[in-house]
Amino acid sequence: MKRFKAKFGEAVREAWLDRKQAILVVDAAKLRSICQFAREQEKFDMLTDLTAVDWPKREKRFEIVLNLYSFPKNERLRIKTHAADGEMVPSVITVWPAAGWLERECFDMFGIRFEGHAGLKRILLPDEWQGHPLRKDHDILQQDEAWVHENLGIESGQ
Amino acid sequence: MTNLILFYFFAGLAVLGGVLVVTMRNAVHSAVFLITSLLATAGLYLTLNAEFLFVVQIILYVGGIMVLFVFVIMLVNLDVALHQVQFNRQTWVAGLLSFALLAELLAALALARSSSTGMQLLPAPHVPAASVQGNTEQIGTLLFQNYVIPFEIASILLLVALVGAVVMGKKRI
Amino acid sequence: MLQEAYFILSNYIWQIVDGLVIVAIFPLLAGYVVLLERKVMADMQARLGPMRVGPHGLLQPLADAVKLMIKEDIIPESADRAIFWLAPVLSVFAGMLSFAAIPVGPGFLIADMNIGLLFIFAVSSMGIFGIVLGGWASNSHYSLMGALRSSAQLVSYEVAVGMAMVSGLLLAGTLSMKDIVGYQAHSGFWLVFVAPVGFVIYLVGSVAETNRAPFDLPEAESELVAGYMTEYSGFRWALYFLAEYSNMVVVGSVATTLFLGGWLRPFAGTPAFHFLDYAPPLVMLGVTGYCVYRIPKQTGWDQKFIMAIFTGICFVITVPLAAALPHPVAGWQAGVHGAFWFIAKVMAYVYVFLWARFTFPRYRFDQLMQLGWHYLIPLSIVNVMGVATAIVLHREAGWNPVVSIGVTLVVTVLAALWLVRAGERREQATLKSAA
Amino acid sequence: MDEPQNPATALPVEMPIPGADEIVLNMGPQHPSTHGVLRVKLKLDGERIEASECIIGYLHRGVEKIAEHRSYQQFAPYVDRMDYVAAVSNGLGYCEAVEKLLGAEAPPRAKVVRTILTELQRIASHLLWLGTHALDIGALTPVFYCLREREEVLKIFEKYCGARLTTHAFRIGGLQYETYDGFEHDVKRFCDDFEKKVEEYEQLLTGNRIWVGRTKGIGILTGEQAIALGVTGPPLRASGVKWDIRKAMPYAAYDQYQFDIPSGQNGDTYDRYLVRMEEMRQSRRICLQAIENIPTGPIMAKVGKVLKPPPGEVYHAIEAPKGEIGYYVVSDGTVQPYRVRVRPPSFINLQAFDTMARGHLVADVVAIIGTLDIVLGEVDR
Repeated sequence: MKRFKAKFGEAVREAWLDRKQAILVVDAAKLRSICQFAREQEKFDMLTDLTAVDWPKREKRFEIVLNLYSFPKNERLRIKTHAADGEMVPSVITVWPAAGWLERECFDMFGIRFEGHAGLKRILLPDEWQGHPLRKDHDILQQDEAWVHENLGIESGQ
Repeated sequence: MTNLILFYFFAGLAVLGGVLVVTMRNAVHSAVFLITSLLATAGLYLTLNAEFLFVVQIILYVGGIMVLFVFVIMLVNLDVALHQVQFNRQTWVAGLLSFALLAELLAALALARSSSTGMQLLPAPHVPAASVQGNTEQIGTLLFQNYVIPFEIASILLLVALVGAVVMGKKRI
Repeated sequence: MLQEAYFILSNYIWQIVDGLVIVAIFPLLAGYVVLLERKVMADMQARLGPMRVGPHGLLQPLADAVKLMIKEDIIPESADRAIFWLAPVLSVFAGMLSFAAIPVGPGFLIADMNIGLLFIFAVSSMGIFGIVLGGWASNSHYSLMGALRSSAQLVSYEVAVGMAMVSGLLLAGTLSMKDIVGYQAHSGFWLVFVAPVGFVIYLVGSVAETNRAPFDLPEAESELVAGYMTEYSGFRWALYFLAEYSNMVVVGSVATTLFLGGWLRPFAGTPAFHFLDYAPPLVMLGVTGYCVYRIPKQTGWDQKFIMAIFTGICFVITVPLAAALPHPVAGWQAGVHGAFWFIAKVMAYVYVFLWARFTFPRYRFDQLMQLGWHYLIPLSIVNVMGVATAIVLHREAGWNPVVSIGVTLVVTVLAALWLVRAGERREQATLKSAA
Repeated sequence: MDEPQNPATALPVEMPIPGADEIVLNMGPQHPSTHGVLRVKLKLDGERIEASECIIGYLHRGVEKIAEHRSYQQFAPYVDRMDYVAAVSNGLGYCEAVEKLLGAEAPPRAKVVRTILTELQRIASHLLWLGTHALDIGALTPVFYCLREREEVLKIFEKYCGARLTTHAFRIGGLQYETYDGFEHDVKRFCDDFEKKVEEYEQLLTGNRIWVGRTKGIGILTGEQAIALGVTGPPLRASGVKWDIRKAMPYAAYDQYQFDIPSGQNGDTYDRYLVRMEEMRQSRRICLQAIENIPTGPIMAKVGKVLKPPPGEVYHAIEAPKGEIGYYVVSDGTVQPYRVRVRPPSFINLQAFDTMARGHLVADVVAIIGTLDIVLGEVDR
């Protein structure tokens, strides 16, 4: 963790341990180079998971969370970065191909756009669907009624 | 009597099938009528008591060659063929050629009719039809004893053609 | 004209009746082969199989038939209607027509053609069109791929199957089904003992010819949904099914006639085994007895009644078999006994099909083609040459038949082993290049 | 580590209008061997696959959204419905994640019972995989043998908690139910019989020439590719990476037992098959060790009726039958989780499909889908 701080200085905003888990918060602009460093120098060779959390009250509402795992060190690392609504986040697909579907899911559920991801389209929901269901301001009963009506021929899916 | 009815039935079927082969737009339909025509021809062999020829006609032409035909036709994009002009416009040449063919056939028939005079273009078979038994063996004897060299030459020719087709058709190895 | 018609009728009346009987009875028989298959499958998979319709599912085929007949008849919108309609009919036609030349017993055959075997071969080769045209007419990718696979597969395996038949034919020296059996009766040996390699090739090739597992690629349900039958339903689908099962019985019959001695009893020429003549009635009596034993165990009077009817049918079959006993080698008695042995052999052959189906995984298409072209066809050619050599050695050079057959058999088996070795080497090479 | 040959394998494939000898084949969503409602779009040259794209989401139910509107305990049954053939493993992962968040730990007895049930679940899941995989490749019989043994496992579950499939066997903090009388006996009898049963499956398939021909060299995934694509579970181990969370980061009671991690070399379908077969044997071994000595004591830690974890977040992963199932739980100090993220092994393993399928034949697609052992309930959540 200290090595990250030393290498990237200001770009690593915070670093702490929560319940024995290493967490880094980094600057979105430097995300790709930090990930590159993590994979090549620090041997975090597997991207276990990539997801996001929505905090609507914060200035930058989306928190993108990358869970990494290192086979040689048998260690996990969490890298976080923040993005406002509509802001582009650099894609890590060139670092870990595994990010392909995970970033698509993030886009599908939160509407976060990843820069450098060539096929960023919806993955779980239909392509024409409106709305991003995992945002906090998206109600649990809310759905794209126009789509349901048009494609399924029913008034509501509920 | 029965033979006559059967002959006209099969002959008519063969001609009808042949006409439909060239007039159908859809290539698969054409193939189906070609099969019909070939089967009718096989039926004609049967009326002549040539059982072996009948069976070989079915196995080779219907069961073998036509399957490959249909196989290839299915792979071709039929929609293109459906929108193309089916007949070309050289009516005059076609008419002339068919007239020549007709004249030739008529002449041959006329000559054959007068065969009793001794001038035989098409000598009638002298084997009484009913006595032909086991003509499979006869064909075998003919092919493998009397005509063994032409037969083998034809086989080798086919083999060469086969190898050539494979070599030419092979896209990659 | 009228006289002529009368002449035809009086001459061919038995053939027509025979034909009608076969057309009427055969679908039922095929239904019971399906039941047999399901029961055998259940037995191999530790379960019971159909048990609901009738005692032990004995009426299941009838229920299935009724269900299929009254199902909605669907023709896909973009299908080629005429050919979609024609294809299954063609399949069934080819399957049924083959029965004309199959000698079930000494007197039980519709047409004794002197080209019988070739006739069956020719007619069944026409059955391909039912599959190919049906697959094309459905206008669906799965159907088309099934049809393509099917035509390629059948054309490839027809060569091997034909060659395997030739090895038997060379020995018998005739194409007439009746005379082939006659030859085996005369020589005292079933041809399977003289040309075993040919029989094995025929067995494998016939499984492929009938599209049965492990060669059921044209209808491989886990890959192509149902292959050429994907778009078919109801009665048309039933026709395809009928064709498949009739083809199974046809290849079984051909194998029985050509290699397994047709209607002959095992050890037909050996007086010491004459007691085997008592087997058919005894077996049927045993089946009847078992049915009687099962009657009281059925639940409900209707089930008991159906079981009783089946008992009756078994008994009715037993009676002529028993009545034929005094002279089981002549006249109608021979026909009855012959039919029993013939059907028993065909069923044994079909059982091998089922056995293979429930044991083996499915081949992949390229592997199937490889098996056909790299192993079966070369081997079948070697086998034909071997058998021909054996015949020449015995008949022209006067060798002992056992020695001449043994020598050529050894050569053929060596060739087979060499083929397998070469194949393995090729496989290793491809695996290496892949890795 | 090398850059994987095709870093963009997981991207959707551009499918232009097919040329003369190319067709685009749609497999699914209604297809006998896509194991649910997976749709695979294949671009074919003859029967050879040039490109493929998986289209998923037909079973999407918004599990993660539901989690934000349920309390911690209320959400636990929902995780069973993701990988519905391995519900016990899903439940274990979730319960342990929340326990970690609370700072609580299940008592030793609960841990051992959890281990036994999870290993039985692994056997059941692998059995279902084996049956359907064999069925895909055309072997009709193994599936019935497999379901016969799976039935025994489900019977044990039913006796333990009343449910067979979606068990909800564990609670946050331990177990709801004490084991029933004869639990040890049932498990032991199952394990004793199971040895012979695995032999039986192997007899049917392992040496079978057709089976070997259909699976060897098919869908090769090298170790580097597997890691880069995030593939976990048996597919990763079959590619030669000897990694198992049960050994690497032990949870429940796994640190007390002896077992081996099977691994393959070629990373092909056949190796994945062998790895799973060996895993079933190892699971049986763990069960037999665990059943010998179940500690006595309480089965529930003191966690209270209302769970209010302190604010914070936790990522906890366990080795489910299909791979690493991870739960990333964020708490804001209320009774409802702020965010629950599930890392679904099937979803991420399925991503490797395109890499594995290219250049193979249509018939191999079903073998590859089968060997990935995906459950669409988990892929789509």
